[in-house]
Amino acid sequence: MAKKRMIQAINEALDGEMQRDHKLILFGEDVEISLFGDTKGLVDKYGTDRIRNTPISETVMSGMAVGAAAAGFNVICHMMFGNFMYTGFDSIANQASKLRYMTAGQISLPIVYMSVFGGGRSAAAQHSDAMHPMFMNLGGIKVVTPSSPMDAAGLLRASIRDPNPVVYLQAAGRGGELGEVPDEEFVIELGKAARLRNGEDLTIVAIGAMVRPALRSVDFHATKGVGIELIDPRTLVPLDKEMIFKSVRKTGRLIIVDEARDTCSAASHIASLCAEECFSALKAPIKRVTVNDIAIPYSPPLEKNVLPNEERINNAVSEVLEFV
Amino acid sequence: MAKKRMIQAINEALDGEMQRDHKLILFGEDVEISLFGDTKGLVDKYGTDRIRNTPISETVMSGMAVGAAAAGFNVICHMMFGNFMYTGFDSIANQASKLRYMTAGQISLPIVYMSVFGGGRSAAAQHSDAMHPMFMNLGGIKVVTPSSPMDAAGLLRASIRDPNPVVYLQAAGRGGELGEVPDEEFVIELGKAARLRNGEDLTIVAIGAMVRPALRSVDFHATKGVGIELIDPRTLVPLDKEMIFKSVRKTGRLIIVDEARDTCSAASHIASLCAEECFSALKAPIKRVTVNDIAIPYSPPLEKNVLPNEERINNAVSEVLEFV
Amino acid sequence: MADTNFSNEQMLKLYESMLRIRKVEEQLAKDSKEGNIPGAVHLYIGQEAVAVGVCSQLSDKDWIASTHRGHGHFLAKGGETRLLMAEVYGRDTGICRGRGGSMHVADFSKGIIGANGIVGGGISITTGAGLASKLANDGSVAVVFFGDGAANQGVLAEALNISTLWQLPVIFICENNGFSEFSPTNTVTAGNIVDRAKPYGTACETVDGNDVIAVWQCAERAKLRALRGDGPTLIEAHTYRQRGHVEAEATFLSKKYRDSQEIENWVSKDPITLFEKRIVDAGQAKIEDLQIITKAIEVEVNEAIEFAEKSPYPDSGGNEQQYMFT
Amino acid sequence: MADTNFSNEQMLKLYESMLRIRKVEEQLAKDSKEGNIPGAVHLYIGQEAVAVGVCSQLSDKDWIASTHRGHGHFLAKGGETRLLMAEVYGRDTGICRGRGGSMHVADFSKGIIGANGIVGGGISITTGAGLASKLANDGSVAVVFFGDGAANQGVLAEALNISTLWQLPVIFICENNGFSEFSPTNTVTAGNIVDRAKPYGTACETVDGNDVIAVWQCAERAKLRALRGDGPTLIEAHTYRQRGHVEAEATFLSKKYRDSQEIENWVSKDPITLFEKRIVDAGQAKIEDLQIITKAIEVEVNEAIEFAEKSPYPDSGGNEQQYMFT
Ligand SMILES: Cc1ncc(C[n+]2csc(CCOP(=O)(O)OP(=O)(O)O)c2C)c(N)n1
Ligand SMILES: Cc1ncc(C[n+]2csc(CCOP(=O)(O)OP(=O)(O)O)c2C)c(N)n1
Ligand SMILES: [Mg+2]
Ligand SMILES: [Mg+2]
Repeated sequence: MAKKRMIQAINEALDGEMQRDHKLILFGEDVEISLFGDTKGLVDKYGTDRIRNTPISETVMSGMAVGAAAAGFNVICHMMFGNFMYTGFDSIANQASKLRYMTAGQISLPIVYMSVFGGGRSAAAQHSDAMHPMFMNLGGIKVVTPSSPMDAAGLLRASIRDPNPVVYLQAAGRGGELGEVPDEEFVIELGKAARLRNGEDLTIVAIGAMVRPALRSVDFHATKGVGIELIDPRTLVPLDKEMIFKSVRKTGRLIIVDEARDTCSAASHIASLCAEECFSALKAPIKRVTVNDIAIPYSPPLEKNVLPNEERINNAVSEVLEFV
Repeated sequence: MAKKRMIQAINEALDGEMQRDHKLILFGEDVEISLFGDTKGLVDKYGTDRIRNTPISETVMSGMAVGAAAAGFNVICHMMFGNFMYTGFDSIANQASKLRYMTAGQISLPIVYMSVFGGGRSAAAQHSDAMHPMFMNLGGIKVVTPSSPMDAAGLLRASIRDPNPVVYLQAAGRGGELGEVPDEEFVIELGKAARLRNGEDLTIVAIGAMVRPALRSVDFHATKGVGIELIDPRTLVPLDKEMIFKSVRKTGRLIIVDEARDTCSAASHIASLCAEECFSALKAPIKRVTVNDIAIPYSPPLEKNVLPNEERINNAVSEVLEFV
Repeated sequence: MADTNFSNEQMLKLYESMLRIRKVEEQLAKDSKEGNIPGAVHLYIGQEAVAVGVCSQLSDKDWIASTHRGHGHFLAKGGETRLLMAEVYGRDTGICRGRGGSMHVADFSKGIIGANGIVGGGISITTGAGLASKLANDGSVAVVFFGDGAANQGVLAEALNISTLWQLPVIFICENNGFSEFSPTNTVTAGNIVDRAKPYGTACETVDGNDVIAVWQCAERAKLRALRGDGPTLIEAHTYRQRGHVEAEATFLSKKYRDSQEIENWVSKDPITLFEKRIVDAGQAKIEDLQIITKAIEVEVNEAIEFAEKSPYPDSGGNEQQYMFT
Repeated sequence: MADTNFSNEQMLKLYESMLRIRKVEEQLAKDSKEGNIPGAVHLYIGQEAVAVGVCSQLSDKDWIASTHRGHGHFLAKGGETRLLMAEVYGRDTGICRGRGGSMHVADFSKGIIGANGIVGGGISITTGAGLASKLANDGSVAVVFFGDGAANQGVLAEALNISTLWQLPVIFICENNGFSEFSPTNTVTAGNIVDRAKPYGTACETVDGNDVIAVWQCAERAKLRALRGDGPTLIEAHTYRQRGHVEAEATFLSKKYRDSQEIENWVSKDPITLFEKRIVDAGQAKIEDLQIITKAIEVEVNEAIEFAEKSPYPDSGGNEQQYMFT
């Protein structure tokens, strides 16, 4: 194990997969020089046949991924910021998510759509959306939201090896976060959540960049004798419902921390699942700590105010624990 | 009051609004001849300056609506099938839903994006999605889903007069459905649900085309002495939470019938709201009757099988009532 | 009509292929009217020379993607009549086991990426398939058929740009059939579609889309260009949709959008009739030879219908989500 | 350089306008380095002649939309320096009350639809504003600035098609500054961008984007065309981005993507220096006159900074959702 930055872990995973799978190609805007550093150096090793800059043409890019995958390649389509997925949304929503089904399984589509999502760096509304719920609702797309360098690497490998379309969303601006990463190659199966803390009093499910403030809140409460179980689903489709249900059945209390806008968020969905499946176990209302249906503002204090943070999580914890 | 078909009610509302508001324009593919009949005859009355065919160019269309609205017009952008909104999604998600906020209210954007949504007519996966959850999650778009000719007309008038972007989704293939429509001009305020049946035992919230099978189920149960309260939210953003909460607090039981795919559906969201706000009143798990995260199939028996219907609603009712 | 020195056999093969499309679709027109088909059907009648001229240049390893009006491309590329028919009928024996229907017939084993319900949807997909062809370096090309209406989707510009930059073996075939649904092409389309290739330096040609030989030759040039590594070609084939945009349109349209004279004019330039005359006039076949082919196709279509009708509807058997993920 | 018989006053106004942009952005470059600015800043330095040449043709009732590199357009169209500065600083006194920031400066009272974080995002919006201009018939035009990179977004093709068909008073200004982020234009762009107008029959011109007079004249022709009802024009202005794609790029890029010689060459063709020399050489002003203007702008910029720095940050005061809906 060594400490690595998230972006380095991703870069190494990409490198390893490129080496391992000669049918793997990656294209996107400025991936040769790499804006975020995730694809840095790859073009020198693998050449422009396999790592290639595209024009700014998200519409054709997302569809090219479908065609190249259908024709036998394993494709990473790098979409930079998640908001640009809206620009290239047609082929993701109308083609990638449906083509295997519509052809009764004639093909599989091993595609990874890669981008960053979420706010926190004053990138303003058009660069800060957390749009995973929209992908989750498509039905035919797996959705991966790593929260640590290790998960980022292990889930990326799994995403690349998965024969289905995957949207891989790295938390924006968190590339510099450090964490332990195993030295050997490892894969984290899609659909397996991580239990980051054990606890008996309350369950928190936190997604992507929200895991950090949740961890802080959980550890803070631990010092006060409150046992919170913290679950990072890691992949939202498929969702490890069983681990979540098991925890909620044990604790009877649930908070979900999600950087999406509240309405139809991942938090809503997980809440609805538990409201159905863990009904008898619930001792308090399920709380969602989310973004309040707003475009993400530019100015730091405004932005800080709309994003879920430790304080808001703490407040939710108090509310849920105090509920009688 | 007179019986009218839904498409006729919509057509008359459009006609009336065109007459009333000289700044109102409408454009879209083949709106002059009108594929569905909703815009039939309007070009003859109002000319091609105000009613105009566009090329098949959803990307520019959705953005043109933003520009023309920002520049002072009241715009209806006709997008035909809801799935084509994916094609024109960029400007809806990145511009229309955010521009007022990003400019601190310098402008308002009186736009109605109009299309049909949902399945039931073997139109297959690329013409049958119910994609309202994706719009609901954008935060800056109102979402309107009428279920009767009267609501279709009254909500359309309100949508057109609303100074904000509205996605108006008519249930696909239901244009021929008959219903009473007042003779005088009437407007149905956005954000006001309709209580279609009163009951004490259970609440059903049903959306769009799902209201019909829900009504049948409710009326069937009424004959057996089971009192089900049926609520049609009519608009999903803004959502009439109060009416729903009030009903659930009374009945303690809730089923939501939604034609969206289950994950991150409107049903999920309404369930999560009630799981939080009506916790103490709930006597049984909240059930969602939705589409099981699948692309809509072409073949009639397959399609019938995946869409919510009376039978599936009845089963949910039994489950919820039998819960102890 | 374009000159050629095709053998009698070659000529008859083209004839047969066009006629198969025609007969299948005449049957579907009837079926649609009689209510035997669950969804909408968009017929290709009148445009057969385009699909056949192009696809006769291709083998199973080449890729094609097509449109909502995609039966002709499917059949011309070697898709089986009965698998198509059963699909349109929504049966479990259909090429997509009833999941796709008329707008989504696809057979990847034959290089048929499939019809598409999204206008312009095939353009980016085919660009990607062309990228795969280039990287696999297996001598294959990728061909997309799309309409004049689809040419107004921005994705065409993006695809021309990137496929030219990357010199991808892609052939863009715009079938200009005079209408984008009910809008005459020139009311929604500025300039000539073929010229849209020029700013990118993309090769381009127009062709008489009712002359199967001319299409064949034009596609051959594009294919050679692609295989030489000279990149994509945009071909605009002028043709005409003899039937409605969608069968059943007469039942819901409130106005006529074209006059019968125009239709008649184009019917008199019907690609199959013209080709029939040409073969017979050139002595490459006798009327009777053609009748034998016609009979055989009629038998094939009847068998396909029977196959479809006798086939069960699909039943997900409790496993609705089958085929969503592998 | 293009000939003109502008009065001394007119020349000095153009000069002042360019210099304002330059000084504001030099300040922002410093601020960015010192960490005073919360988000990313994309500077326009070197391209000022385009915004100024075009916007000098426009009045408040005309519309402009712009890009992530949008300070220059905002200022050239009459947006106030201190409102821009306060916005970039994220303050409540900013033109968008801190909600938008550098990539979203907009002032509708001045016809400034705004900068845009989505590459190509302004193209469709401006087409719609042009439609409004046409329908309102108020003698206004709609202008969109976009980059060479943005020209590869399919929406440009769609907008050219529809605005030509509808003869909308739209002017499409492509600022070809040599790079799409870190990719040299020709590596991602086939052919000449200006030619992309031709298939639609759209008027088009190229212009030296470092010559403010040439730009002015070119924009005038386009505007007259638009007002005559002759529809849109595509202008490709050749210029150069003297600074990074984004300030701070040196801190994260692992490679150089252009050489210093190239930058130097273009700096020697700096639009402001060239124009300064021209004015002085032609005797339209003395160095001292220019220095007076410079001083005044420096004061303006300093005041703007002070204004911004002293301004409070916005506080939604519990009403986070303010401005989402009206
Ligand atoms: C993205 C999208 N927009 C609109 C439609 C509706 N639609 C189906 S076919 C059609 C016209 C297509 O015209 P053209 O491309 O010329 O093909 P043709 O029907 O003439 O073969 C339209 C508008 C669609 N299916 N997809
Ligand atoms: C839809 C979209 N795709 C990608 C980006 C990321 N991006 C921001 S600026 C830029 C390059 C733009 O190049 P160009 O249009 O030439 O403008 P310039 O930066 O040179 O002024 C890119 C790729 C974006 N903001 N929006
Ligand atoms: Mg056509
Ligand atoms: Mg540029």
